Amino acid sequence: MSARELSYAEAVREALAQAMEADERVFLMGEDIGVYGGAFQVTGDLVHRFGEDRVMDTPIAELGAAGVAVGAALAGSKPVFEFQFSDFATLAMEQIVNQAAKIRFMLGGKVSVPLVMRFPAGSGTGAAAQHSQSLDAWFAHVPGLKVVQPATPHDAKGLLLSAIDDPDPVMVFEHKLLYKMKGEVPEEAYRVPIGKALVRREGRHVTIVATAIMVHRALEAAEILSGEGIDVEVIDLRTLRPLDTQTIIESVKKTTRLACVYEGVKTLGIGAEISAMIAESEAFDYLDAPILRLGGAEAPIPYNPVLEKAAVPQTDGIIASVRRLVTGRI
Amino acid sequence: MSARELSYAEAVREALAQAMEADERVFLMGEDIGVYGGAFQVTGDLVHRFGEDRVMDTPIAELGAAGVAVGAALAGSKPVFEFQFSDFATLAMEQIVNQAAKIRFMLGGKVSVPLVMRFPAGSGTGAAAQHSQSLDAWFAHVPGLKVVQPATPHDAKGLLLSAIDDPDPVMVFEHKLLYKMKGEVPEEAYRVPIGKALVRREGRHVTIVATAIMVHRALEAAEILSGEGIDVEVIDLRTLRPLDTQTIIESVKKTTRLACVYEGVKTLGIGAEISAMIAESEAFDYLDAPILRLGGAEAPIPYNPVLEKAAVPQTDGIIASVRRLVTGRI
Amino acid sequence: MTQVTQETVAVSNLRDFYRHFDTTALRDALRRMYLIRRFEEGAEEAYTRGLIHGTMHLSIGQEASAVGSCMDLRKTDYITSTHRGHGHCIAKGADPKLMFAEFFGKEEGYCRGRGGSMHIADVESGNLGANGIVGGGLPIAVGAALAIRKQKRDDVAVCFFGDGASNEGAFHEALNMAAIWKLPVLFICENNKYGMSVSTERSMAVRNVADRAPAYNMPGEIVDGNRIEDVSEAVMRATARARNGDGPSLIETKTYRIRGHSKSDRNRYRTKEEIEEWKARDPIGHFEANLEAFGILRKDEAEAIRVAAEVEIAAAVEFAKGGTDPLPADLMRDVYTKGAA
Amino acid sequence: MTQVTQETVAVSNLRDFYRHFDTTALRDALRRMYLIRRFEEGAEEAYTRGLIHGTMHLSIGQEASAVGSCMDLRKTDYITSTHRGHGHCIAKGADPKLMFAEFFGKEEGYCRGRGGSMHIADVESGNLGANGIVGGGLPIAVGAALAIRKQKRDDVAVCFFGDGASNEGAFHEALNMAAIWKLPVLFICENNKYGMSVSTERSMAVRNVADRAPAYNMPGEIVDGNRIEDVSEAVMRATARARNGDGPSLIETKTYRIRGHSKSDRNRYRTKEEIEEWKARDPIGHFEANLEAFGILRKDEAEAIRVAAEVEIAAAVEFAKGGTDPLPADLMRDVYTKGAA
Ligand SMILES: Cc1ncc(C[n+]2csc(CCOP(=O)(O)OP(=O)(O)O)c2C)c(N)n1
Ligand SMILES: Cc1ncc(C[n+]2csc(CCOP(=O)(O)OP(=O)(O)O)c2C)c(N)n1
Ligand SMILES: [Mg+2]
Ligand SMILES: [Mg+2]
Repeated sequence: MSARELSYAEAVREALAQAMEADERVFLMGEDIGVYGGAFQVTGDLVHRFGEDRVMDTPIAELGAAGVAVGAALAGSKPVFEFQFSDFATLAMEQIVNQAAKIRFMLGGKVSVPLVMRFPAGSGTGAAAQHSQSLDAWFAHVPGLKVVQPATPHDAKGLLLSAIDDPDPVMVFEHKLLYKMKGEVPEEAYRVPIGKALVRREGRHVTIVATAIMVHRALEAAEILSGEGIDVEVIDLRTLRPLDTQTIIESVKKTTRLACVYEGVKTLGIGAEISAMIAESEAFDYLDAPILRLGGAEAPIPYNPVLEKAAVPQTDGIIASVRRLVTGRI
Repeated sequence: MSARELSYAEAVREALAQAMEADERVFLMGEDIGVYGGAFQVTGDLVHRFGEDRVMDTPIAELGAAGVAVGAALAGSKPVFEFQFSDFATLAMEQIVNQAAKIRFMLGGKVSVPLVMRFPAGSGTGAAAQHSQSLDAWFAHVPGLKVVQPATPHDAKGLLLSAIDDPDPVMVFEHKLLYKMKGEVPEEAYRVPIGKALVRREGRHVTIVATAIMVHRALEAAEILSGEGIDVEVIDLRTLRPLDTQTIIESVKKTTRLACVYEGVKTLGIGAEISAMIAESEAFDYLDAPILRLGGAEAPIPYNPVLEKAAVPQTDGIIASVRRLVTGRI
Repeated sequence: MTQVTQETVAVSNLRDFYRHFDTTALRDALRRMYLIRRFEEGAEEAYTRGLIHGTMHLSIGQEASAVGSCMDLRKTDYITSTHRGHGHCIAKGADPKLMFAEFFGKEEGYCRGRGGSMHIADVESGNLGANGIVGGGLPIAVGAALAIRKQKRDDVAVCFFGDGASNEGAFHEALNMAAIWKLPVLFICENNKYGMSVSTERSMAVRNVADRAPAYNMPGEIVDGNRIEDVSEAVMRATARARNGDGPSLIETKTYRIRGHSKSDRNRYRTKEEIEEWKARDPIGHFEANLEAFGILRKDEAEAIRVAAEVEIAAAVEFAKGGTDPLPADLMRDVYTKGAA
Repeated sequence: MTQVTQETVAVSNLRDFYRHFDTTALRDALRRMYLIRRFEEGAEEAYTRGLIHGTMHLSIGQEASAVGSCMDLRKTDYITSTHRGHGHCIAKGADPKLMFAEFFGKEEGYCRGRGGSMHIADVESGNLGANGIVGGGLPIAVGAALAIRKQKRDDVAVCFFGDGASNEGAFHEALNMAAIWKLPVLFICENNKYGMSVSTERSMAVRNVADRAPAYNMPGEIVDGNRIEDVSEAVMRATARARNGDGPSLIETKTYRIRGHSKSDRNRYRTKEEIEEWKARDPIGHFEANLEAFGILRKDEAEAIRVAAEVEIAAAVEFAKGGTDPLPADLMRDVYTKGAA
């Protein structure tokens, strides 16, 4: 009996549906998530299954709607909020960072804010600079938030269900180019734990830590490099906050080389943290080469498709850079 | 003849006044910067000297007011915008990041956005979690912005004048605890270049790269450590974007050890970038110890003064950590 | 001293307010007003003597607005408050001891010393918290009201905010959502004429914040915020509407903060005359005089209430001073619910 | 085919609009409307054939609003536009060749291929740009108006935005600032009944966006956005006010986008009947019929204008196809003015 396959978007939808079925406190909010089915058709038909009270279209008012979600969470409901594009979260940082992330702490632990926010992120759709950002690093910089970034349909469902269980605000970054990707997804409401990275491919010569769509590019690169005798270990980070430092440290101690591959702008993107974490850890002594970062260009995402591709790591670039890392000096 | 001393706040005010005198396109916007003189008395009496048209009190509307500044800059004026506390920039990230930072690029270079924004930042005033953040790393992650963080009255004036000259948006982070600090400030309208770090103290054993108030704590620590025979080089980063990689690399090649000291949350704070930059640079081969980061705690800033101090690096902690870095294993 | 208008009316002509609430409730309202006043005076004193850290925003002069708004609320009704929130907190039922303990940064404080004046919350009595962000509580209150509706409760959420906050985008978005979804929320704008140093004349193009209510198809009522009966009656009408499923209301209480905006205020933007004029319209004096005039309270009883408030606040300060200091080792506590990070 | 109301009136009874503009100007307005229509049809075609990348938002059906708003503007007047901005761009004077070049991602494009449909700007003709952020242009237009005033010019800034955008906080903040500072700005809300899939009935508590104008003490005028003369006359009044120092205005043009929101729209939220009804109120047909009825244009002349527009657009597409592709090596160009980074 072959396992069931779903697309990433379908996996997210299934998680939402199962969470809503299991717990009547769970409800969805967002722009055009009702009859339109969401800009990326993630919520799809859920409004027909659960009604408009549980799949709520909001006006175009990101700050206010995010604040409504925070208030509802404080008062005992469990909102799952969809930003139509992660870029629009720039309008709601106040509520996310000053309120949701800090309320529990500021109130001495007297409340919690069980809020989930979903952010379709990343480039590759030709939507240019205001619809293509990868701002996950901002959120990973904020204590009080948890940040996950599933790379497969399986993890998209399992991490989202964990996020909805979680009593604290969890930010879920979904890469737009992954929505149509298919993969095995069990039917039951399983959980993938927040805070655990996954070794997606074992290897001996170099560790790549990648996030989101870069996991797939890293795996492709690893496959090709293996033909050259370079044995790449690929870690799917999955959670950006809290970081699973142990899994990465263990891997680097074994392989002695590290490359971080991520789509966000290179400077202060998540790879900066992984690199710095290793450079101050016990793994430092094991390093046989500088730590490589392949991140997004120091530029807004351009509209032109050739430039757009050039602005974020692609498989070829990963191969060339990792090859140099392993065979180069040192 | 002894050199003239000004406080940091006075130095900022002098820069604003000189810029407004020299260029009638320059004007100030912000909350309570007029007759109130600014929450930290930075603009002081400027409204009386330049009038309400050039020192404009805005309503409490950070997003809109920031957008007004962007529009004015696009249309040929030169706004200098004060956020009352840097925390309130969370309301204006849309205009700063999607508009100001990207407009020139998105429009193919047809315009520029000569906008300066000032952000009183940091903890230590007992104002708790929503008035004490250090979010400079967010801005340093954004291509299209420049980010400076002067640590002395001298640099506060010189960097601000450079920022106002600059055709692109420059974000100026000012630490609230520094406003009353006195220092030598020449009377003429001199510039401190954006993009240049400064070696504030030369040393042979270890490099500390510090920002804002941490520069002073690092210098204090260096002084005490020198009594123990540990010779510390202290670099005042001054500009967070673009990074002066050369100055830091040269220093680390000389000292072979690096500590980054900053007030922002440790994870993905500016020290993560400095560490990662060194770990991937030619200086990597020179390193004799892991790269140390001393950053803010992974928590919101607490109200209680003892906890508040514990949440960010203090001189004692810098001394202990750097001593361990220099004398420890390796 | 405070001048008040003496109102002498036949009991049969008494306003609703004085008939709706029994003597105990009315006395308790006066007691709370005194508690707020003394609380803030005590806080100011402690601050001046360097015992309190940070800054604070006093609502002296605005007590009728806070108490009048909360008098008829249930424990299960929510409020969201502001940086100027001590009054709302006491009005909704908080214990001044635990508030002072918070000011002193003690573990016994409402926020275990982590929040301070700008974040005091008393969740058990329905206060979801002060807020350091102007306008921050507006959408949060709407969200609480949404949760109320989802949970099929007939409670309400009351959102306090200032005239200055009404210029924030959050105001617009929050009121619009409350209106389209017909949520049980009351927007109570305490218009004290200034947002920090900027007067409403300079920050709004309309005279009243309530003039903005029609943009949300919402009733917008203006009341004298220094008269507890005016405030309370308007709030009761709005609460009834909300509990009845008829949606949100905006109430603007015209009032005044006698003190400066905060401890950094040099009072450069308003005249001494204006301040004196408002001092003469003291909300406590007004209420007390009415209670006496209507035979609800004798002068000596009022005096006893005042003294009791003073004693309670003095004791609260002592309690707070004796509280437990948080340990630096506990810094990371409560960043996350399970201690995970 | 499109039905239009024939208006037969004596020339002496002609509306202001037809007397204010000379024949050349009126013909040019019709020409621009055709250009917009054909531009968008051409873009749609290119998109469907996979020649264009990304997404696009078509304003077919809204041409009268764009052209009517810009007819009387100067080059030095600014506009800020939206994601649905092709019409505004052409109306303000852009060259379709350079717009198509932008769509094709070419160096010859208005943004050198970096911006695409959602960021087209034509700064030389005063168009400060489309915007991918709903409401993003609102405060920017206010800022441009502020700069105009600072520079003592008598120009105006015209801000286009949608009904959906009027629910953003940026709307509230921008209109309030424009009003308190009496800036020369026109807020033109193109109310096409939907913000993506959400109707104004579901997203606002008032019937009209213009009903929000009183909250800013600003005139709020509603016009038939499919009748160029109605739009233009209202805009001329507002422009005169603005140039005269009398402050901002809000104009709501009731109109309709015939196409879906964008290329991802499955049209699940509106009826075929509604769409047909609006198709029958075609703004181009209406204008053309009037020009003929009033003896300003003959049928064959109109036909010639239409054909010329088609020819121009076809040539523009060819021009764009032949444009220069940006080099990946130029990725970092124009992140900063001086190339510093
Ligand atoms: C978003 C934000 N902007 C600015 C401030 C600084 N600030 C604190 S209170 C205040 C004035 C608020 O005015 P109003 O809403 O009228 O309340 P009031 O202080 O008069 O009670 C300002 C500007 C803030 N805390 N948050
Ligand atoms: C801040 C923001 N939120 C959401 C979106 C996604 N979005 C693009 S257009 C649109 C609808 C806008 O509606 P309206 O303002 O009425 O303009 P229209 O599309 O009808 O011309 C939405 C939701 C966006 N681009 N920006
Ligand atoms: Mg006020
Ligand atoms: Mg619309």
